[in-house]
Amino acid sequence: MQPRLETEEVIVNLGPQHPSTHGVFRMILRLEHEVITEAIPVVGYLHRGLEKLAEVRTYTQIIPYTDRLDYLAAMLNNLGYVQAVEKLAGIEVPERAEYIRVICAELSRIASHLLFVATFAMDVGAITGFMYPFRDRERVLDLLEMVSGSRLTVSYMRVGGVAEDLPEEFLPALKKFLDDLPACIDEYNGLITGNEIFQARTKYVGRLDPQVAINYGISGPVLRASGVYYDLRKLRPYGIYDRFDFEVPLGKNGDCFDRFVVRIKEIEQSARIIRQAVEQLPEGPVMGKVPKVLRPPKGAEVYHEIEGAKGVLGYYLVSDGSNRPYRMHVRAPSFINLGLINEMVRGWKVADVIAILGSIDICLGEVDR
Amino acid sequence: MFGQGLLKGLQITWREFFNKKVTILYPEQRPPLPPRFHGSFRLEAEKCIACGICVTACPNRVIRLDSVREGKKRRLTYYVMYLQYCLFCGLCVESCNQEALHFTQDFELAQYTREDLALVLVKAPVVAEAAAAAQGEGEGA
Amino acid sequence: MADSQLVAQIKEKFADVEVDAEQRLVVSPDQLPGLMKELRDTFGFDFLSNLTAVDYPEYFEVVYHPCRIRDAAMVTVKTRADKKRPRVPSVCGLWGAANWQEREVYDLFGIVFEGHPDLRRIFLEDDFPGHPLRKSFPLAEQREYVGG
Amino acid sequence: MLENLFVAIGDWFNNLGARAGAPYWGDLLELVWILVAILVFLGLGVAMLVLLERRVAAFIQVRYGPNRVGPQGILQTIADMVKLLGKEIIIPRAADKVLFLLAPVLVVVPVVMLFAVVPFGKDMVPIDMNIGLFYFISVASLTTIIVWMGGWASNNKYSLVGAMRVVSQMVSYEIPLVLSLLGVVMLVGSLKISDIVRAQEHVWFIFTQPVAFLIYVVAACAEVKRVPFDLVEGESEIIAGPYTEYGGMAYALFMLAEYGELILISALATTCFLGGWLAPFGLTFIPSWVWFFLKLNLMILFFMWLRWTYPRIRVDQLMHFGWKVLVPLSLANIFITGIGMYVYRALGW
Repeated sequence: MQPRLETEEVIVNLGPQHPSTHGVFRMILRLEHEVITEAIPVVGYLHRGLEKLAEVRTYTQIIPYTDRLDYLAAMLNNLGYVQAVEKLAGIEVPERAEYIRVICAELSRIASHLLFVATFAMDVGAITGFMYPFRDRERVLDLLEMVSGSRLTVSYMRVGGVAEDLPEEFLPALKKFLDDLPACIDEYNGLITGNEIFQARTKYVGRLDPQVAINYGISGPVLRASGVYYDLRKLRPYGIYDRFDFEVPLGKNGDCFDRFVVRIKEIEQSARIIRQAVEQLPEGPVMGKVPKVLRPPKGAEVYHEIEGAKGVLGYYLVSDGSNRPYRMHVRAPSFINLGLINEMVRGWKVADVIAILGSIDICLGEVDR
Repeated sequence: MFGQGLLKGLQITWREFFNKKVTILYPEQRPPLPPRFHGSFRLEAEKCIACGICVTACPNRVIRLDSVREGKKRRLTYYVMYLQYCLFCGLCVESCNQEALHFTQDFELAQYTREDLALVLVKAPVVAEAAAAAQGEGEGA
Repeated sequence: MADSQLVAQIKEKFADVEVDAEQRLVVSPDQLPGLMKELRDTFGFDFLSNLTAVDYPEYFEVVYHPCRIRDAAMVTVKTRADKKRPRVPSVCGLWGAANWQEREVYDLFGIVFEGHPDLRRIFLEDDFPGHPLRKSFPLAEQREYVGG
Repeated sequence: MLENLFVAIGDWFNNLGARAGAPYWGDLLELVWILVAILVFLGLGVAMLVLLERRVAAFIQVRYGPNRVGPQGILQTIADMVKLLGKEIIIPRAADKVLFLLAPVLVVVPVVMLFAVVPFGKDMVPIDMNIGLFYFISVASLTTIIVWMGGWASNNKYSLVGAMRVVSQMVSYEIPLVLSLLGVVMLVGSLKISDIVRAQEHVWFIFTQPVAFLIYVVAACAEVKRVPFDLVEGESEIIAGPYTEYGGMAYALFMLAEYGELILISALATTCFLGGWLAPFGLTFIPSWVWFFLKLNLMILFFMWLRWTYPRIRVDQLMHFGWKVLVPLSLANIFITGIGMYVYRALGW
């Protein structure tokens, strides 16, 4: 019997300071010459104790903190939090504010997905594939800056409406961006999706079985790429999402390639929603009747979920009658999507670990809170 | 056939090679900023009634102000913002009823020392402060 | 949240489950595994969306939000653990999603989940004194509170 | 006059020695002149290439690239050199000190040695050995061991993985490279570099051996560790592979070697497939070495264009593609060339 070559396992530290871990995230990889036998994720480097801090801040003062959760799609975090507080305190939001919120939220989703397209292309090695989506994301950030004053940490939404109305130059700039978007998407498909080397690196890599995904609470594009139809904007519509018609793209075999393609299709769908929202945008106030000092009823409790950029983003708020929440918990999609990384990565090579981790598209601000 | 995607990629990069560049040569060319840009801060001292609403509105306790009572009105003598804690969220500007606090378009806020980060917007000269207690004439810049 | 007809079905199957004003199921820790298994297998709640805890003055309350992928129906299940020895049976066996979320609740609240495959702290370092999200944990103010 | 400018200077040095009654010294002077010319060409070439690469990359990525240091950024590489000179070479604690420091020094040696057979212009081949191509291939594979030595000595897991990848990649892509050149050599019948160039008088080998040219380009890309085969230095996977622990001039030397190799394989491509210094369509009023320089840069720009378009291939796919696709393809090419030549001869051309 040919003596088996005695190979000794190598333990490699991937991160926390590593070019492709999308933030301060570390994985201890147990390698047998390039093949992973075990991956132990280590999180907590960016833990800022948001949930403890929220207990000593008023409801309005928490809004800027929610930007820092998934800092790539701040508008969506704001939307989730603000709608949760409105449910808690029973506050009406005027029509125009609802439409402005949908426009800004979907813009934020497009920005987050564009960044995913860029960083995933770079994880797989296409440096130029990183630049083009980033160039187009700049235009979205300019739009958000026009509306809220800052590019990423927008803090634009308020309980009961939005901080300020849309400036006049916003809508023409938005229309121009929406008209140029299809050409940009064709460019990504041409340069990245259609590229045989990219397909060789991502097709059938890191396949995620739908049942396992549901059991592990995976949500968002990662779940839809495995073919599971679960999008809160359709199944449990919040705000005015039931007034727009758009499709929910699904993948077939839940590999890195499908996760990439699903997100590109979602960009198109978000643009479609924005177009419809701009058409139906009514006139009117952007701020509802909100008491000067917001005091939800004692013992009131709410758990409100929206479809964030990375998945189901939930806010659990408990009120003790004061102007500060008794307890605030954030159901962060990146944190839960990361729970399955060990099983997804086992048996693949180092290069695939980077691709699989990139395809889940985590944001460490949300993971560590 | 196999190379079709590869050739398409080359074709795109060839076209982009000749496209207009999007980057701005920063120090010479300035980025175009929207009117609502959250940059640094400026305070119209005469409008400010030193009520301290902005101090409580701020999530990170960035603002600190002192004032001296003159008759029934209060006069602002000292107003500083510790920008290292500032979130640039605009809650303070929004909460000011007198609309004295505004954002500016200046985004170059980096400093060499931590002390310089503190943005002192109003600082009444100490001498005037002592005299002011007596009869309250004009305050400092 | 969940339609009352669904909650009613669960009620008659599980006698001593309290149903409070907003159709929330409150159950004792030892009843929890049975109810959860029932929810997942017969009622089809295959997606545990959220699992968190709240530190009330008299007890710790662990809150679960299982959902149904089919129609995104959601139910709130609560269980109470006493303050001195907070112990709640783990639901890791039913949903993989609970694994990390229970570790987070253990890390920040100190509630022990019996039967959890690998109950370690997830955010803080292992020798961190105390559990920060408890109301008893002091919120250290390193900068003195200034102004108004 | 411009045509054999360099050859004339060489001869002048030679007669200088001969007139002074010491022909031996004349030859030595000529050789020293050739060595100086090569080193200047290498030094300037690499400096310009680094800047060219960053500018080409920038222009493809819709941005400007370095344009501050000197007019249009010309002096950027010099600025980099000065910076790198200033940086300290940190030796990791448990590294094998001798090997660690030896690797960067040794890595430049094969690169400079290879320039001995590059045909810069008409009878401007520094040393025109009759086994020129064979010499080129054998010395080119020396860099593998040296880079591996560097990776092994820096005692860092990422470097080790990178070093292992270097060995596996370079060795397995050496074979298709050699086999594709074999096709050319069969047509020429000799390994002498000047013969190869002269044989392309009427038609360049890129037209008679298109498949060999394709295989050569792909294999050369892997030899020089450039995308889509830059696994050795896969930034997003293993940081900088064997170069991770190197800083300062040590890193600069590795970069010098990498860009030197890029010049060399482009030079080999022009010699074997694009007719070396032969002027296309008989435009001989432009000196031959200018033609060589133009074709060389054409190939270099092509490699850069590839680098800034494609993602990176995975290790096992690299092996699969190398052994199961390129090697059989190049063997088939040799087989067909053989039949072609036989038919040629049979028809009496």
